[in-house]
Amino acid sequence: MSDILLEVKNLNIEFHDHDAPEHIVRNINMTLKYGEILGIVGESGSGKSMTAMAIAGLLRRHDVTTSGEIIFDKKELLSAKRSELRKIQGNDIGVIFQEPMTSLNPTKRIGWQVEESLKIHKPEISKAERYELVIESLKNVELDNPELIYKKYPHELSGGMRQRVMIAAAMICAPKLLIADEPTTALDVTIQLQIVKLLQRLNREQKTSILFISHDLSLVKSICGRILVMHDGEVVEEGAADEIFNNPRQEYTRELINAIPKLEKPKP
Amino acid sequence: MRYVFKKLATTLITLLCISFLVYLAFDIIPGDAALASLGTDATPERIKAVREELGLNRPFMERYVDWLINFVKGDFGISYKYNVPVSEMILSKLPINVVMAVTAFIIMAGVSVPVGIYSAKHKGKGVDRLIIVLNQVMMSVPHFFMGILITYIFGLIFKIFTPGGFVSYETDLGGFILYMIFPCIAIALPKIAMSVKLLRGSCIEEAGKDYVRTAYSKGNNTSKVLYRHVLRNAMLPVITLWGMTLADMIVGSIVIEQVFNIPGIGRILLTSISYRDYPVVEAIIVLIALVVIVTNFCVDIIYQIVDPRISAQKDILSK
Amino acid sequence: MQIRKKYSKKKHSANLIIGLVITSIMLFLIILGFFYTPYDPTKMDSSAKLAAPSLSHLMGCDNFGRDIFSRVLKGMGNTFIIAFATVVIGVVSGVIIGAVTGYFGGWLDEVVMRINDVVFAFPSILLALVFISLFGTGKYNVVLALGIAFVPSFARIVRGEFIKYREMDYVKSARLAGVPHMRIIFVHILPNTMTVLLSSIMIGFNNAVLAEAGMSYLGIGVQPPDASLGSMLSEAQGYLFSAPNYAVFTGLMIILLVLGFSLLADGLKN
Amino acid sequence: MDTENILEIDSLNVYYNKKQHVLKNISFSMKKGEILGLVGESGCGKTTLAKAILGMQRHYDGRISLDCLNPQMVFQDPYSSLNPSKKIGWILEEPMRMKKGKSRLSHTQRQEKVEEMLEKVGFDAKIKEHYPSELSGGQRQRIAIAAALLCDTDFLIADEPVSALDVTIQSQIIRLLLKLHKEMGLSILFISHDLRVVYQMCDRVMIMRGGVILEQGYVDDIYKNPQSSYTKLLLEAANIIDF
Repeated sequence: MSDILLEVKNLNIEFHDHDAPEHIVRNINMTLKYGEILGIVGESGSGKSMTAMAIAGLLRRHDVTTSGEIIFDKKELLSAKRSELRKIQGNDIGVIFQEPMTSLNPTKRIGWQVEESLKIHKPEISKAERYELVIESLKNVELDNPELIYKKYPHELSGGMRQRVMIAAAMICAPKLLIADEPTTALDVTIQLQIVKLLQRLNREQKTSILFISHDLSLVKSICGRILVMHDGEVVEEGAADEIFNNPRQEYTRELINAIPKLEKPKP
Repeated sequence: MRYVFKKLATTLITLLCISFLVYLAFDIIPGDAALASLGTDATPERIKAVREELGLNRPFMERYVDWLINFVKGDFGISYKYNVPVSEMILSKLPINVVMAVTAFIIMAGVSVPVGIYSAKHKGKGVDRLIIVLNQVMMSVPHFFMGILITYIFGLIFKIFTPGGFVSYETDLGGFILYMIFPCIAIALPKIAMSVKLLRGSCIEEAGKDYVRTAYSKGNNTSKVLYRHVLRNAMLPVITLWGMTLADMIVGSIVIEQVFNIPGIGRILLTSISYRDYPVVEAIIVLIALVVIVTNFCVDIIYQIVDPRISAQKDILSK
Repeated sequence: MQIRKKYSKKKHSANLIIGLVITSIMLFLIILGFFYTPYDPTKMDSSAKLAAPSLSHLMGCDNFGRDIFSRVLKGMGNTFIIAFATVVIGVVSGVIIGAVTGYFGGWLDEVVMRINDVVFAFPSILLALVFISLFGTGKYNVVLALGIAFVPSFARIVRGEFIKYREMDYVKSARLAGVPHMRIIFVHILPNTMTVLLSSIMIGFNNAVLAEAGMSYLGIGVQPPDASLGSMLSEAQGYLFSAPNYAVFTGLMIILLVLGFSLLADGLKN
Repeated sequence: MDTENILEIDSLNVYYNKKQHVLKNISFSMKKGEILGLVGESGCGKTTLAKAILGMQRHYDGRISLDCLNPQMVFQDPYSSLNPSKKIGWILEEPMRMKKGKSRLSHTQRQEKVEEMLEKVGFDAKIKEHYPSELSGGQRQRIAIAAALLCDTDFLIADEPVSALDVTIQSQIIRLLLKLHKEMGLSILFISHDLRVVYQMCDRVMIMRGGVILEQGYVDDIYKNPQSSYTKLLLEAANIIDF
């Protein structure tokens, strides 16, 4: 049991602002081991992002009701106090989002945004040390001239660079879990490849577990060991990536795989 | 820095344009200085003589350039009506209006920011709703009526000050301040309502953006997210509003002067308009335009400091 | 997110309803004032000087013994017509300038917008003052002066909308389908700007009401014997102690007129 | 110009502001009834090239000859490609309203043509009464295609028509385009960043980067035997090499 970092049991999420409560996510169960990359795949509206946000503690509590358990590193997060949760956010769990354009504060310098988690969780670190750590972290995500980038604003960087900055900021406290919510969707294909390789390297070198959420089944297959397929708020299928690909048990999974454009001419 | 110079250049050009247009407008209307100073005993010969004496038959551009140079030197010409230098008439009164506008501005900024933040923070709760309703009503009150109400409530009922009993700052500074605070509040109140509304809306809008989610994901608590992330971005539209507001406040002070019987430039402007005393009107309008445009320049610069995207954005827009 | 949207919608529809109620009452009173007033608004009655509100004089009488309610009705009518005409001038020229510059862009846009900026930077009352001092006081000069002063703000809004829409793919498609520019401007784009335009028209109307009242208060707007809420207030101020009802009722009518439209504008924005 | 070709471009250069050189020395030709793929990443000049072909670019030199009177375009973002304030029927009729003189159609004729076209793209005639906001992304894209085809064109530029859609919807649109291509003999310049989609759609493909065409040729040749390192990278990114 001790090798399990994250365990989600019977997670339900529903909106309670409609007259009839609307389930977004129903009865999700999943486990994530230390050092593992787990993929969640689904189309828009499948509830995959909601699940990820619930794990990251980023659902506004008065917008939605949740039930079930999210056990992260032996602590229950769903019922935890906000202050307890905040101690984990940014320190043990890092998050990167789909839109690197809007996920960075447009009026703050890159360095400030990368070191923010450090200031919150490790206030004992001196300013000079912090600077060193930020530069280190920027180097670690393969950004050239980190000293220059430290002083720049988000709008001066390209999309791929911004996503690297986001990763650097999420990784600066060396979290145990990195949640990547469609991290490459907004990027060009060649940049996608670089980001995916970067995530793989970080996983390998720093033993950070990654929860990788995407709509792109072939992308998830290339990075994740295990895959969770979601549809309409439920887990349809779960298993090793290769197995799901070669031997899908569910109709929906088969549909998804078939929808990936093949290198053959379609028959109309 | 290039941005600053570019802005400075356009500001100067705008100023030149306005001064030119104002001078042109007052030049082409019928009835000039010669007519005005002669009044009823004007004969064609005498008009001609006075015109020559005043240099009115020189080419237009020459007169404009002369006028402009003198204006920059602080010589605004001679009043037709009172035959005294315009600068003497205006310059002693202008500080009163500037003080009023600036005080009102400070009151507005000081009150609206905390109230707007409070309202946004407690969105949907009772106090927030009360603030929204108060805002709506306050925005609908013309500031001179606000002045009348204040006169009635604080002057006539509570007798905190004597309505119409303006005290000059030269005779009694304390009395001056006590008297002036009320007109300033009257000018500020509707603007407070506007900027509270804008700041509240903009805080709420910013709070829904992606970077706020990022900030939460780093373990920030709500107030840190608000003060370190949201506020600066939310202030951007408010700064734009404030820039326009200062100009409104100067004009507002001209109207409010009449309510509180304050001897500022408003009264001179009004009498000059009714006597067609053009050099005075011209000078006051150009001076106000100067203040307005310089304010706009400052706002642009402040905006650029707060929002690093702005110089880049301008380039995109010009494409 | 979701809950916020729902909440604000509820809030705004309340705004819309209250705004509609206030505006319809005010419009009813204005139209009523064109055809019927309880008393002749210019008839003086020395026995009723500064009379307190009563059943026969709903809002009391002014210093000449004229019925305040009747004068308020007439005054609102004047204010409304002036504000309406001002907005018409501002909107028609603003829409044309904004649509053409926004849609075509280029050097014309640059030049017109520079001029616009200059005029925009100028407070509208001040511009009206210049105008009045050049051409004299009076209703029509006020309309013209304020109308011109309002052009830039409408032009700006319309231009912004047109710049947004001209980049939309459906406009490019329409060009490719051979739709002429003028049809694109007026049939394909203009209807889409209506919601934004409508709420700014209402805000503009309010500004016009406030500006007119301010100018009449200063004595350079509507001239006596025509009634105007602004000039009535300036008169009422002299009798603030003995007849506060004069100022309060007159001011209240301005507030209600403006409040109704600003609530409507707020409600429409959603 | 070769009569076989619908489009010929010879050493085309396009500039922004007379300073930025966006397209550099582009030359290619396209046969009638062909689907030509154009692959590249954002900012490489794909859309600029499309605009140049449609005559929407001001500063350019070189030769563009297009043997089609009214070329049409289908855009990436289905949410901005239909007028939000007009009903579907109105939108589809609009191009026909522009016709003058003899070719002018009556209201009923226009309605007939609209309904015919709606059927072709797989809709019921009832959709005419709907507003774009009531349709999904895939449905809008089909309407946009119908609107383009109602201009009686035989040349279509499809600028990333499927990249904003879910995968299952993507394949629907691709099948629709292929069907229309076959039925109507449409020539399509298919712009995409997705090498897999391009493979399904196109006979020939051009790879573009930084305003330059790196290589062009038959899809199979280029995918099996890429010449430039950039093409190899693209193929790797699309998981095609180890597929």
